Amino acid sequence: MSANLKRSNAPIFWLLFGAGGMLSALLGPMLVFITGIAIPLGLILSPDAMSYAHMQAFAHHWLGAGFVWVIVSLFLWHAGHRIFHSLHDIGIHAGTTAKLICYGIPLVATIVAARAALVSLT
Amino acid sequence: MEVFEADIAVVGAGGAGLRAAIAAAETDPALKIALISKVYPMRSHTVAAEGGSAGVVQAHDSLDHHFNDTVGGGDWLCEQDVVEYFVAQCTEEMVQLEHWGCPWSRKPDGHINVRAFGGMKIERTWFAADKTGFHMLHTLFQTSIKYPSIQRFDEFFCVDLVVEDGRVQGVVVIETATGQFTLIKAKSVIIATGGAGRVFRENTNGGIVTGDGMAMAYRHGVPLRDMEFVQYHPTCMPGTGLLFTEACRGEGGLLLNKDGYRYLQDYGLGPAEDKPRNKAMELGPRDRLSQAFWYEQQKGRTIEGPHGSVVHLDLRHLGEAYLRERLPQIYELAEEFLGVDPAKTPIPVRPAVHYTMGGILVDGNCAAPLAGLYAAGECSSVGIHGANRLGSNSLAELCVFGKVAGIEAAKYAKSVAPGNTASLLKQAADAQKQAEQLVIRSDGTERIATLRKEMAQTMEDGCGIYRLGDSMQATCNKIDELKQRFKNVNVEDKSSVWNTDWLLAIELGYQLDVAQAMAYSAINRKESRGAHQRLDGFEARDDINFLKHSQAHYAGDGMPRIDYGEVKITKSQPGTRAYGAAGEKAEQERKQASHV
Amino acid sequence: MKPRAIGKRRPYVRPMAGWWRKNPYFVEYMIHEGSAFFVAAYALVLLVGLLRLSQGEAAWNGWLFALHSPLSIAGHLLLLAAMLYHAWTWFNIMPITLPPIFVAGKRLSASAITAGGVAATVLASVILLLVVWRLTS
Amino acid sequence: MVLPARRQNRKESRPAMSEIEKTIPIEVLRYRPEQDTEPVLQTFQVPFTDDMSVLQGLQYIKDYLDGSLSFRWSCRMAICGSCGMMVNGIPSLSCKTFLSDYYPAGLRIEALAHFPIERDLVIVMDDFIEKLESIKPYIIPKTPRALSEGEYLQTPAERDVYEQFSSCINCMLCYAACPQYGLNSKFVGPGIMALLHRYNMDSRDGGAEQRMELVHSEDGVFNCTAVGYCSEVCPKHVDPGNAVNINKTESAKDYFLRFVMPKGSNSGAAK
Repeated sequence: MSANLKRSNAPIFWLLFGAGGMLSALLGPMLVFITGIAIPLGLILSPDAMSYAHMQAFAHHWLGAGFVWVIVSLFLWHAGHRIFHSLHDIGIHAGTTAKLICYGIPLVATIVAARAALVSLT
Repeated sequence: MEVFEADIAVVGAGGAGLRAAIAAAETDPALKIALISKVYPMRSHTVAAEGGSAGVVQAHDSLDHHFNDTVGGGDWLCEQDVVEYFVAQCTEEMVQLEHWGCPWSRKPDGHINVRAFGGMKIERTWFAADKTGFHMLHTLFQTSIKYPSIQRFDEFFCVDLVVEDGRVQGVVVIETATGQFTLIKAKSVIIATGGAGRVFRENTNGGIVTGDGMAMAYRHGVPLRDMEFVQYHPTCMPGTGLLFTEACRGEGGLLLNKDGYRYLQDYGLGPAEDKPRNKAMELGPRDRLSQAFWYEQQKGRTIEGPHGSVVHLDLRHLGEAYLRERLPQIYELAEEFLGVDPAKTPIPVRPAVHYTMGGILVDGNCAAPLAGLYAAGECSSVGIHGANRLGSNSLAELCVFGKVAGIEAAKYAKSVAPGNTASLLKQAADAQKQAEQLVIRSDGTERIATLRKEMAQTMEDGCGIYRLGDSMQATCNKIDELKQRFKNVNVEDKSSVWNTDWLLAIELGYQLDVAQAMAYSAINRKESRGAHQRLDGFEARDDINFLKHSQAHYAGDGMPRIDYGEVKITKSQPGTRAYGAAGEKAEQERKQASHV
Repeated sequence: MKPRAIGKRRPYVRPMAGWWRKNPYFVEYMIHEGSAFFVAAYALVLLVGLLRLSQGEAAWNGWLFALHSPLSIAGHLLLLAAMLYHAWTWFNIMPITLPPIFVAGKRLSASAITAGGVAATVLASVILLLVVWRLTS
Repeated sequence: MVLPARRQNRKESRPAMSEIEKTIPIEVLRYRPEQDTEPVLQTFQVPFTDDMSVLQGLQYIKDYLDGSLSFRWSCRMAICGSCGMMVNGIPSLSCKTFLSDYYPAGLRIEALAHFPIERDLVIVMDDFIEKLESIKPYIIPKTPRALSEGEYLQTPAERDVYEQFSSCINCMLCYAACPQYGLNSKFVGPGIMALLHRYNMDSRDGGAEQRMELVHSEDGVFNCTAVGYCSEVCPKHVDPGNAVNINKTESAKDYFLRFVMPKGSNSGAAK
């Protein structure tokens, strides 16, 4: 065996994947329920819970803006990493294109979300 | 033919072979060691040993006790000087294994734990749950990887030794993956190929335990010593013969007949007490327990099953938690192979062939009469087991004498000059031709499986727990006949890559020679001792005529020549071999007598 | 170990194509890996919302209006199912990923770890709902 | 999974021993490199009794139907690790898989997945052995100790930490269950990681740092996608998937902490 002992950079992506996976397992179902089902249908929460005023107030605080930014980016890092491996699983191996798409989208989304969150903050 | 130049060739990479290779490598890292095995080392049958390995550790124990248990257990057919060396080395070897990483079971204070074993006066059996052999083998194998001078030949099948100028100078091997032959030149050769239990029908042994090394040495004129002593383990799975370790009884398991009665008390092993008492009842030696089973069967007090009569090994009172901790493998074997939950139901067991006490004749330095040849482990007869081996002495043996063999073979290798490659190659070519003949010929009519089955059956019939002159004679005749028929054996597979049919045929040849040595040694021993018990007028031990080692000499197509060697007695004169209360009384008397 | 001679050997390497269809365990694995698409889809929905929010009230209301469409609600029901499935499979594999956890000297069983994960999700969901309810009422 | 349930049924429904002799079709994937260009299936009708293992079925074929069938086996009791093969697509030890569980439909036996087939049911295991040799699978003493000093002290609790991983019998079922190994055989794989972890976790050992290089590497643990089937098929409850995944965490910790902590101070990371 010619072991390739070059250090893997995977821990960066693996940590992002793991954090996103854990976060989406803990909060994903309820978030989807709140934003996509409960509020539009007026279940439990008031229908204007996501009114512009509410949301602006929410995003105006660094905690609110940060929360959305973390959710959006980590969910995408999680998904990108998993999809990258699934491509390998079905026989599309670690090409540059696959890498660019799977990790490029989360990267771009992280930046875009950060910018949007910052805009909302001010 | 390819030639590989080694200083030492070790044939067999089980516990003894690995220990020998490591010892040789540590003796002198400049020595090139070829470690040859027909299977990957971790498949070797050491892996299946369950209960434990002996080594005196407790303050109230002593080397003398271990010595006396071993010599008495062997019915005084032991080389006492060798036993003395053995018991003195066991503990250090167990510590050595510990330092190499063996996961011995521990006491709460972190020291290693020991358990009781059959025939042992005081608890001195080191154990790693009930997978002791497995852990020892993997520890030795993985440790051997540390030594760059050990060059392994995994899945290389040894077909012959090459002998020239009166000394062994190498071995001829087949690479299983290609069918190609290699001559491994070596200045000394260590045989560590294990036992030959597969010559019997119902046995605890793996398929690879076919006596290869014994037969190879035997064919080159090295006597096989004490081959009539074949151990029946009393607690095995009906049908397959798979082993339920003696540790089951060491931990408190009971043997019951069909009436739920602890029948061992009827055979001089009592009295029956609730707690296990060393050297009594279920903790008696294996030969006595197997013999007691036989009598129970005669009396119709065993339980009839589809694979013959059984008795019950009862572990229920130990409880599931304790069993899972101490005997996890036994628990799973019972569940998976028999559908029995041992915490709820007794396990059906019967005796099966387990161990060959005899083997290649070697002295206390593991040296065979053929210069340059060494042997260690079950294939050898270094003289510590006598007529019956005590449980947990064999794992200790392979460490102690594996090491001795490695050191002695290294010494010898450094003392002699390399052999002449050209003439060795000529011998190797002959061996190749003979082996290939089995495949090349197309007129064979005898099926390997049929011959093997008939051999195993006749060995069981004639050389079982109890033996009769007539049936032993029938077995001798049958083996002679099978050896003739073997000349006409048919190897169906004519290919080169992984031709196991061919290797099975070669193994069968080995087995027939070993079986013949066993049967002829047995019929010639006209007494009863240890594992050799006769019912035809030779029921008693006869120290005047048979306190001797039998030695079987190979005679080609003819019947082996049997002669006898002296037994080395140093400090333990042959006495009455008694267990239970009778044993304790006898010991008292011996003590008093020696004080006078 | 001695390098093997080639001789007549011709080791056959089996193709991997379609490996995951050959065993129900692998089919399930591929399906739960596929939950990543749903996680990504939801993240993109939120990302668009965040962008819209930063673009002012009209943009935000447009996004909010879209969320009310039956198609969106149906889509979110699907997302919810996928998220729940993701959460379940995430915790189901968690016993393999965590170092052994000992409670009162006994090793926590795999099912206890999974149950713990599920309980954590339930708890986190309740808290999240309460927080949102507090913030918006 | 299908198998454990089946095993359980077996325990209850199987009669203690054999009854009448029945016959079961066994389909075997044959590959004889000197005559076959690729593997082919061959069916044998094998008489069996209810207590017969799949291995005993194969032995029957070899003994009485076709002597040219090749397969590895030895101990018959699930400890030597020789007889791993695919039984109806599931990596199994043939010695503890029973024919009666497949009656009357029959069963298909193939060489262990993800390894090259040498011949019939025999796979080439050089890669596994080379990996085993590469991980320093022996104690590198933390504190050297002379034999005369006796054994290292190790409490039952300290032993428990690594004991499970030391139970690996090298049967390689976990490799046949690992698609990531099948897709990329450079991946160190589950069983070998279990052994590596076994030594790293041993209180007597101080060699963790030397072994972690492979763990951190591109052939190391991050090839694993936590499929988990390796641990599912392990016949000895070793949980190799756990060994791999614990080391992902260890490796990730080291990846970031090495910048914070100078080399050497982190050697006990795996402990």
